[in-house]
Parts: sequence; structure tokens; C-alpha cells
Amino acid sequence: MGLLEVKDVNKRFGGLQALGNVNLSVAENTCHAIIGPNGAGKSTLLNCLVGKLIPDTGSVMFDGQSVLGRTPFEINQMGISRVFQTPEIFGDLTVMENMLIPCFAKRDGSFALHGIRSVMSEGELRDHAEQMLDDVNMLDKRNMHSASMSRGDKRRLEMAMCLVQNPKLLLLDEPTAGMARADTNNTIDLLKEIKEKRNITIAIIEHDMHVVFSLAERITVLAQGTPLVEDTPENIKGHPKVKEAYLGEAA
Amino acid sequence: MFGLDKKDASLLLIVAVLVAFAPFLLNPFPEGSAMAQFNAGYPDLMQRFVIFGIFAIGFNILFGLTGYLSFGHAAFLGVGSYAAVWMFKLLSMNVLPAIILAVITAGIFALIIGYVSLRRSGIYFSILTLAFAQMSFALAYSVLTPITGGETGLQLALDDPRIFGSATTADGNIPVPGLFGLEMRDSMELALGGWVFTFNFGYYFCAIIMLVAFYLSIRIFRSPFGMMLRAVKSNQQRLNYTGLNPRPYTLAAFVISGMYAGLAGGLMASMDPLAGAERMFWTASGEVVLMTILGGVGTLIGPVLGAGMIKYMENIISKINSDILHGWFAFLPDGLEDLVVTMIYPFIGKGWHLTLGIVFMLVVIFLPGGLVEGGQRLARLMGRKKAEQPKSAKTEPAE
Amino acid sequence: MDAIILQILNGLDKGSAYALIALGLTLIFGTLGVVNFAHGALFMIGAFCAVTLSKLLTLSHTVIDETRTDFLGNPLKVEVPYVYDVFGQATGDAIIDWAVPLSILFAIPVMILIGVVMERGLIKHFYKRPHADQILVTFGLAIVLQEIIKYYYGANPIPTPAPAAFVGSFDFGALIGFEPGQIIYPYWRLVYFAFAAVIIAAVFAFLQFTTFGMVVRAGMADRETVGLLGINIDKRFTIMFGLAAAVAGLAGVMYTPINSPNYHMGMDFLVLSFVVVVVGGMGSLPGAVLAGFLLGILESFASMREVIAIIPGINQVIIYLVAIIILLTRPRGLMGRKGVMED
Amino acid sequence: MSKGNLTRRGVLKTGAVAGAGLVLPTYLRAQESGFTNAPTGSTVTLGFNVPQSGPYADEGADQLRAYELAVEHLNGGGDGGMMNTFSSKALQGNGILGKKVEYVTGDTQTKSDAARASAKSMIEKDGAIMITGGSSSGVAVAVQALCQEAGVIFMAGLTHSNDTTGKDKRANGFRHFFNSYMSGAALAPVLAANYGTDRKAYHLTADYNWGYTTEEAVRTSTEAMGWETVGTVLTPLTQTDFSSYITPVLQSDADVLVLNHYGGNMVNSLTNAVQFGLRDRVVNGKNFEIVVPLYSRLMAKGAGANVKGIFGSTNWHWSLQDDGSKAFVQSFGTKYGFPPSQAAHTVYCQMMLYADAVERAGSFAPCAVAEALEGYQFDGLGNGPTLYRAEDHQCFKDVLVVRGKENPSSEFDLLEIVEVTPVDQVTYAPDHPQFAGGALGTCNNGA
Repeated sequence: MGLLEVKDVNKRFGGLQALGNVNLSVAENTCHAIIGPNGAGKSTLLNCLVGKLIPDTGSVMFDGQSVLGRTPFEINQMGISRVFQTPEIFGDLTVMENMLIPCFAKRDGSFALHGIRSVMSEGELRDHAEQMLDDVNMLDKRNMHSASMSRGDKRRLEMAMCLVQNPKLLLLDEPTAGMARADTNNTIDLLKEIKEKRNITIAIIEHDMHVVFSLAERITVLAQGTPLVEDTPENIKGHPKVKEAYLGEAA
Repeated sequence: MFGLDKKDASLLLIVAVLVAFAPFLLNPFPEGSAMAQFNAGYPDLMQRFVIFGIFAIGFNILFGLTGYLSFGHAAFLGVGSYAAVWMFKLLSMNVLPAIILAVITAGIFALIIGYVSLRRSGIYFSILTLAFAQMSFALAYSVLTPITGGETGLQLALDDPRIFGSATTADGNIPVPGLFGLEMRDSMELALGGWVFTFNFGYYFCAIIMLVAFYLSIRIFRSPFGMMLRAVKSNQQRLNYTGLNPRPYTLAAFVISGMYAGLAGGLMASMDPLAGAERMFWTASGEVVLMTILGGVGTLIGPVLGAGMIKYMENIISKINSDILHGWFAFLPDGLEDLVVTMIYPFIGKGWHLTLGIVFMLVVIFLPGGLVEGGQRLARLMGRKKAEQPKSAKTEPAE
Repeated sequence: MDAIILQILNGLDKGSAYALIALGLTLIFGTLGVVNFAHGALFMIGAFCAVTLSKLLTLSHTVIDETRTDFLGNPLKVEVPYVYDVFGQATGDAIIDWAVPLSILFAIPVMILIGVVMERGLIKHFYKRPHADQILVTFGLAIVLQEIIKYYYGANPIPTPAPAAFVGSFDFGALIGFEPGQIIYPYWRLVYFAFAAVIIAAVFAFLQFTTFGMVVRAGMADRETVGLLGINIDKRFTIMFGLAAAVAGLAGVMYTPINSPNYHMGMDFLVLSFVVVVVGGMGSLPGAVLAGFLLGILESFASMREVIAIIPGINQVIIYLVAIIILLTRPRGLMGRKGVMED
Repeated sequence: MSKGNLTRRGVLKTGAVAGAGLVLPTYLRAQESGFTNAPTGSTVTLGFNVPQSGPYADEGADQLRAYELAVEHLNGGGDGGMMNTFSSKALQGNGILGKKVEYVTGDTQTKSDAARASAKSMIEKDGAIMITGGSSSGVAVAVQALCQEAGVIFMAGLTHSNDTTGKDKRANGFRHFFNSYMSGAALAPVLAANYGTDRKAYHLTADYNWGYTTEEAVRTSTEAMGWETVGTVLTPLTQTDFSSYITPVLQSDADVLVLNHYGGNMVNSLTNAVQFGLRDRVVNGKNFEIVVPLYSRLMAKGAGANVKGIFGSTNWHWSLQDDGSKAFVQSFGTKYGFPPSQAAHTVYCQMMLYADAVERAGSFAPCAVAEALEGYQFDGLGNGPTLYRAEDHQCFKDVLVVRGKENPSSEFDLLEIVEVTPVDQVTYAPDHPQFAGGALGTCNNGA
């Protein structure tokens, strides 16, 4: 029984079968990559996991509980954090404030009316957030206006915001999209470090095979909304069906 | 001090001092002098300054922090006034129950309207609030006349029950609102040389409440809740995926700001026990938007400044008529005098709306941060002259 | 039955004005992404174009008539319009009589000019600013415009009648078998309806069948792509703004005989027309037109005595009520595209 | 009367000689004069609170003209206007009680809040001893209540609702203008005489207090003449296009349409009604007629040719030929170049009546002035012999029934007087049901 169990999920948009009978199992403490050509349904699947979309049929179980019908914030409270393809951070807030918000969410739940207490008086949470910032080497930037940072820093901040919640499952949506090679390698190192340090389960959607093969322990290949194969990276590399799917796309 | 950091505490202190000495500060010109026209230190206007300050502070908690632009906030002010006047009619002329009921009623009203309106955001939210407020106005002006007094407004009468107070005063008049025997209109005048300063009990009562309201708003701005509200404005998607539900946060902000409006309405009724439906018209909601923007949206003190500026224009500038103008420029040769008066007249006196519109546009175009930003720019300009300070990237978004 | 037919006519007539204003509002929103609170003021300025022209046409010199006296007992000063001197009294009267239709010719260039100046001078700088800022600056502009008009024309309504040829009513009922006089409708209101239909059709045809319109429509769908194609979309958008201003202005010109214009007529229509746009769907031109007529008809029915007897005050709130219901149940409006400001 | 340290409007005054830092209570103004804003110097300040922005701004402007004229006359300038024809000869042309009249102006914006704010500023800041003006009943009632509370006299401007001197009457407030009841009582006989007693009326009524009282008044009066009311519909204040309210009239068997509208509402509803050809209709064998209970020349101008032949009532019209009216029109017309409106006339009268009452009372104290006005009979102000009734502070005088003129000779010559209804016909008992509820209370000197 994996941490995340997707069973027979179907999703149609009008005449388009976006997902057809998807089955997926992500085991605890592994890094599981989902790859596939454009339009394979990777993003749709991800959206079904986090509550943005509801599958037409099938079930999605996380940690023994169904996520279907729950809103994104409820699913986050269950322990799933998501990193977006383009960094989604609170641009009007400082880096430190960006970090504090997930800390509050973790401690107080989805809503708490602390209207009088001062943010400054939350020593414990602040220490926690600073620790995390230190882990991603951003402590010196904590008072910066987050919108004014570089894209790479925004990405690191977003990742830190997800990690500070100590999620059971971290979902990464093309975390290196549009990055230069050096940055990509840095990200890979960061993710590896996180994984080793924190014993965290990661599900990653990625185009870049270099990233996938450096990180993933299991790989699921999606094509036209259906999983083709699921296997270890070594086996996937030479798999004829995978080649066909990617070549088919190229042709 | 009071759980505020040094900067906020000194801001609060400055505001408290300004408010306490307002009767002096607003009456800088001696009685009877030509400039006395510009004095604003009389009770009614001073009360209005602080009451609309409260209204704008509350509006800013919603608009400044969450970015939700409500175009129907005056409805809560109106509801608050109606509730307060009804308390005066039914219960007693003590202002405390009236103000408390005003806040509660406005809060409930805000909860209902907010619950529905906050299901949408952006322009849709604005239109929804506008629609609710316009409905409130239209109904209050017409079919609800038995409750609201309609066109003439809800006012006190000699035959009101007032179960905990006397229906009439000893000399056969309607009693006036007060606080345990002290009447809101009690005033003390101090004449110093040519100056006359008026210290009005009602003003100081409102001023203390305003300071409390201001203090609370600082606390809200600096609280986790305030931070969440700014996060709502900044990126709702991220907030959702961070495990936070934006809806109760925005609703709480909406209700709190509605209660501020109700408080302002209750105070207005306490200073002047009449509630009119025009208070709820959409242009009245537009006015508080103007105040907040003029002063500086999202800043702590801006809304209060904006409220003061608009009320000053409405009450002082609008009263300058052509005779007064001719008086000012009498020293000029006749033809020139007429010319100058003709050029200025469209903008003041009855043309004050025009000036307001122009000032407002200029602020939105050039000073999106309002008067506060203007002040900061000025200060920075001065500061740079003094010493070439290193440019710091540090900005305080909520200052 | 006849009552219902009449209310539908009323609704269509009111709807014409709503639709015309909402059409311009949507054009601006759809092309430029700007929420224009000054659009009502453009409608009002259009109406005052008609007022101005009729004032210009009746520009007079005074002749002292010794045989009559004025209210103070002095010899009466008779105003003789200059057009009498040029065209003679009969033709002069006819020209003055036709002032409103003539104003169309006057209003088109004026309104386009105002629109272009507004866009280049002000709105242009607000494309990148949040909607709230756009609302605020155009709201300020609306106040300024209406105060200027009030300064020059006063606060009271100014009568601007339709040409004598359009005075009176058309007997619809007789046409379809009712008793004469049962279903009658004023000629000018029918003219207004027809005029609105022509303008709406013209705008749609313009967008549908010209290259210019095609680019604009593409721009409405995806601004960046069109920009990438190297088409100077900004210039076209300026023209669109002028066009929208002209549509609002013409709606105002033709409206003057129905209700005497005053300086705040724009604000009176503004809130309503926004509701119309939102109900129709932000950015949807057919939606704006449809919602305009629909709300006009609903408003007319809600004002019937029989309806008010059941729900008192419904005539006061019907429009807002409909807006609230639509927004809550179908946020993108009746015909709005999915995903356009749907939230 | 001691309330700790705070005494109502107590004044602590130090002479400049006494020096700063030493604050000595030398005297209390309140105890000295006994009323709010007692004039101490050689001048007296009056507050003119008129709409300067908003839909009634033009009427407000005309009122201001009349006020300026009245001030000029009271101070001995100009030709004296109606001071010469006024039956009381107490006014000397040397100001009021020898004090030169000065004034401040405020903008009511035709909103009760704004009106009260500007009235308060005139009382509190400028020391106005009397407030006057206004162009709507909502404002009049609101300001009247304020003046009662503050202890100054309120001389109402244009306010026509029964409530002003009915359920919302106040001891410190006085109304010269006529009211809804009087409109109905004056109109009904004229309507009966012209249109017959067998008529079916349909009312469109503005959905607010003034509309309600006017509809009630006209209905009661016309029904007493034998008319039948077949329908009444309330129309929203913010309505601009009345077509959907007018077409049902076509469907009913009504042969008279009564438009209980004022201002922009009246202009639009009348214009729309004429557009729909109501005036060309023949119903029940009779010509269809339209009635506008409250006419104003400024509004008639907005409706243009549509007013022709339509009956209504008005407080006063410049074409009246009595000495008072002629004198007023002469002096107003000479100064401004056009004839005054009824709004201007009523406020000019109010100024004269106030000044005269102060002279006769020998004091500015509101209670003394009120006493001088109560039950006061006068003449020469354009409406014939008039009584300021003590019970409700309403003036009782002749009411004009007017009709839109068919061939106006100028833009001011829009109405013709059909009948001057004698005062007896429009007088009612103070406890008349239309005026029931409310009480004057006692006059308040404030201070």
C-alpha cells in the first residue's frame, strides 16, 4: 500500500479523454517521476491529486484517506504540498513573511483569527522559518521583497515554503522548466539533499530526462492519458513502448 | 508599548497627540480674521474628521489588505446609524447601547452580504457589493419608510418610548444623546487673545474611540491575520495550496471592516441623532474609496488623512462663495480682480466636486500610494539632500 | 395581452439604451482590458452634444420690439436666431427643429476625438495597472467631466425635443388586430430602437467583416500573440476606444428627446450599464446586447402594478437582484467566455 | 446647572492683558444672553443653507440670489423691494435691531446629512443665529430638527411635504411655503370645473415621503369632488425613463393622469407621458388630461413644450399683479435680469418675516422670535393676507392654480395663473389626519 494510491481515474473534457484508467501507486519515501509527451495528461493528473480537478470516476487515496471532493487547502492540510511550474509565491510580501504563512497553516490549520497577536511575537515559528531559509541558503534574503528576486530564488523560496510544512508528499511540477543547466543541477542537488535529510516522498512531473534519471526511483510513463509502463529508471531507459511514445510525438 | 514596535507606537502617539490638540491645530487663525474662513476647529467638523477616519480605517482593512474593492460599504454605515437611532428611540439616550447595537447590526449585515459577495472576486465582487448597497438604499428610501423614515430620515420624536430614559426633557424638548449625564454636545470654549478654541465632549468621545479603532487596526496589520489578508491580495492560489482557506479570512476582514463602518454610523447618530438613506447611496460608498485612495491605500494613517482632506473640502472649501473671493482679491485692480475670481471660482465653493475629482485623478495617476507616499517621497527627497544615504532595498509593504 | 406587448416594447426601448452603453463598455473592456467608469459620462457628453448644437443653432442677436413689454415693463427684447438671417425663418425653423438628428453629424467627430484623447492621454497609462486603479481613475474622470458640464449648462434638465415629424405615436394595435389606440408607441422611441439596432449591427459587421475588425477580435482573444505578429495593435485599440466613445455618444444624442438631459444622467446609467455588462459576460459583445434587452424587459415588467402588488418594492431592486443571482449562479455571465475574469 | 467641570457651552475667556498661561473664567456667555449665538457686535450672521450641488442646484442658486437681495434691502440698500409693501413697518432698513446683516452660505447637496453638516458648521463655526433655505422636504425636516436641538430658528425654504409642519413639525421651525394638502385643496375645484366631476384618475407617485403626502392630499380632495381613483403606482426616485409606468395607463380606463413627481422625476415623467400621446387620447368620451400637483417654473423649463395646458399649483408666480409681487419682481429683475422663481420668493419672504419678528420682539432669542411669529397676520408679501399659524408654524395664504402657457413669450413666461384660491379654501384644522402625529414641543433657546 503506497502513500498515494490512484485507482482507475478517468477524466473527460468534452470529447477529450484526458485521463483514462490511470492507476498509480507512490510508495512512501521514494521519488516517483511521472513523464510523458506533451498532452499526455500529466498536469491533469496532478490537478486531480491536489483538488483542483475532480476525476469523473476512480479514486485517489492519500495516506489511507480519499482526497476526492476536498479543496486544495484541505488536501494540503492532509500533507501534500505542491510546487508550481512557474513559482507561485506571495510577491507583495517579504521572504520571511512568505515563509511564515505555511508555518501558520501547519500550526493553526486552514483558518485562525489571530487578529491581535503580533507576528513578531511568534518566536518559535520564526526560528523554524529561519532554519528552513538557512537550509536553502536564503537567510540573507529574508527581509527582501520577494517579487524583486530572481526566478531561481523564487523557485527556492517556493520549495522552502512547501518543505517548511514537513509535507508527507511533495508534488513538483516541472521544477526545472526554463532553467539554465547550472541552475538545473543546483536544483537536483537541492532535491537530493532534501530527500536524504528529510525522508520525504516526492512525486515529480518532468520533461527533462536528466533530472528524472538523477532523482527518480520509480517512473510512470503517461501517454494519451493512460499509463504505459511503470518501472525503475534503468528499465524505463530502454523500454520500446516509451521510445515509441516519445518518437511518435517527435514525428 | 501596547504590544507595538517602536515605529508603530510612535505613530500611534503622534496621532493621539494630534487628535488631542486638534481644537488648537485646526483653528490656527484668529476669530474674525480673513483667514478664519479656513478654520476647521468647530465640533461638528472635528467629529466628522474622526468618524470618517474610523470609517476609512475600517475600509482600509478590507481594501488595503485584501485588495477587495467594495463599492457598497456605506450600507453598513447606514445600517449602523439606523440601529443607533432606534436605540435612542426605544431605549435611552445613552450612546453606549446605541453604539454597541450599531456595531453588532452592521456586523451581522456585513456577514450576510459578505458571505454572498465574497463568492466572487475582482470587479464581480465590486458589482455585487454595489448591488447590495443600492438595494439597501432603494428600499430604505421607499418601501421601508416605516423603519427608516425614508426621505426625511429616521429621527427622534417627543412620543418615542425610551423605556430607560425620559421621553422629553424638563423643558419639553427631545433629549440629546449623552454618556451618563454628559451630553455629546457639551462644549467648553477657551478664548486666548483673538483665538477661540472649542473643546467638545462629543469630539473627545469620538476621538478616543477613533484612537482605539486605530490601535486595533495597527494590531490587525501586524498580526498573522493581517499577514494572511495581504497574502490573499498577493496570491490566492498559493494561499490555497499552502493549506489556508482564503474565504473565512476575507469574510472576517469584510465583517470587521463592516463593523468599523457600523461603529462610524453609530457615532454619527450619537453626535447627531438622525439617520438618512442617502448615507447608503453608492456615491457615499465611492466617497470612502476616495478617502482611502487619497490618503494612501494599505497604509496605516493614510485613510485618516484622506477622510480629513475630503471632509475639509466638503465643509470648508464648499462654503467659499464669490463674495468672499471678491473680498480676498479686493486689493487687485478691478478688472484683474474679476478675472482672478472668475478663474478660481469654478474650483471652489459650489465647484468643490470638480476640484475633488481632479485631485483624486492626480493622486491615482501620480501617487498610487496617496498622500502618505507623497509625504514619504518628500521626506526621502529631503533626506537625500541631507546625506547621500545608501539605497536600501528594504521596503515595508504595510507601512 | 396588450399590456404585455406594451411592456415588451418598453423593455426593448430601455434595453436599446442599456445595450448601446454596454456595447461600448464591453468593447473597451474586451479590447483594452480596461474597466471604464467614465463611460456613463461619455453618454452624457453625447447628449450634451445635442444640447450644444441646438444652442448653437439658436444663437441669437436681440431685436427690441417696442410694441411689447417684458416682465419689468421695459420694451421686449426679442431674440432672433442667426439662422433666420441666413436661411430665412421657415428654413431656419426647420433646421432648429431637426437639431437632434443633425447632432449625430456633430457628435461623431467630437466623440471620437474625446475618446482618442482620453485613451492616449489617460487610459493608455493604465493598461498595466490593476482593475481597481482603472475603476478609480475613470471614476475621478467621470466626476470631473460631469462637473464641467454642470458648470456650463447648469443642473436643471434642458429640453431638447425631437423634430415635429416624430411627435406622436404609432398605432401598432390597429396593425395586428387590436382596437385602435390600445397599443400605441411613440415614433421617436421606435426611431431610437431602430437606431440602436443599426448601430449594433454596424459594430458587429465592422468587427466581423473588416480586416481591422479581425485584428481587433484577435486582439480581444489574445493580445500578446497579435502583438508578436508585428501588428500595431495599440493604434487599433485607440481607434476602438474612439469608436466606443462614439457609440456611447450617439446613444446619448438620440436619447435627449426621450428624457431631457442633465449633467448627472451619465451616473444614472453608469451603475446600470455595468450591471448589464456583468450579466451579459465581461468581454462578450453579444452578451452585452442580450443582457441590455433582457434587463430592460425585466425592469419593465417589474414596474407593473400587478407585480408590485405581489412584491412591494420589486421595481426598485429588480436589476440588482438579477445581477446578484446571475453572478452567483453563472459567474461568467450569460454569454461570457469561460475563463475570462471568471472568479 | 452644574455638571462637574463641563458647563454647556461655557466660555472661559482671558483678556489678552491677563496673559497666557493664566486662564480665568471671566464670564459665561450662556448666562449673559441665554441663547445660542447671541450677536454681540454690530453685526448679526444668518446662515443660508441651499443646494449648490446636486439636482436642485439651480433652485438653490435662485434662492441665494433672493437672499442676497433681501440682505441688501434689510441693510438699507437697493429699492427696498417688498419691505415697502410689507404690512409691518417695523423694519427700518438699518439691519436687524440696528445690527448689520451678514451671512454665510452652505451647500445642502440635497442630502439630509450634508445639509445638517453645513447647518451645524454655520451654527458652530460662523455663529449663525438663524438657518434658512433648502429645496426639498427631506432636507427641511432634517435641518429643522437640528435647529430645534441647537436652539436657533429655522425658516424653511422650498418644502412642500405635509410632514414639515405635520408629523415632523418643530417649535423652532417655520414654513412660509404651501404644502401638499393645500395643493390638493386648491387644485380639486379647478379640476372639477375644467374637467368635470366624473373623472377616473391614475396616480404615479414618487416613492418617498413627499410623494406619499402629495398623493394622499390630491386623492382625498379630488375624490371629494366625485372623482374616482383607479390606480396608483409608486415610482423609484432614481427612475429616469417612465415609459413602463405610463403604458399601463393606456390599458386602464383612467382619463386623468396625476404625476406626483418633483424635479427631474417630474420633468421626465411628464415628457414621457406627452410622448405617449396621452394628451391626444379620448377615454370615456372625454379628453385625457394630465395634472402636476406641484409646479415650479424652473422645472417647467426642463419639460419644455410638454407643460402646455397642464394644470398644477404653485406658491407664487412673478406674473401676480399685487403691489408686493410687483415690487419684488421689479427689484429682483433689475438686479439679475430675469424674474424670480417661487423658490426665490419664499425665501425672500422668510427673511423679511424673520427680520420683522426680531424687530417686533426686540430680541434675537429664538423663543422671543417664535412668539412674535406665532399667530402673526401680515400682508403685502405677494400672497395676500397671510397668517403664521401658532399651532403648527405653517403660513396660511392664497394658493395659485396655474396652467402651462400655450404661447410663452419668453423662457420665463411658461405658466399662467388660472385661479388664486382664497386662503379659506385651503385652511385645515391643525389636527387634520394628513398632519397627525408629532408635536411642536417647546421652543429652544439653546445656549
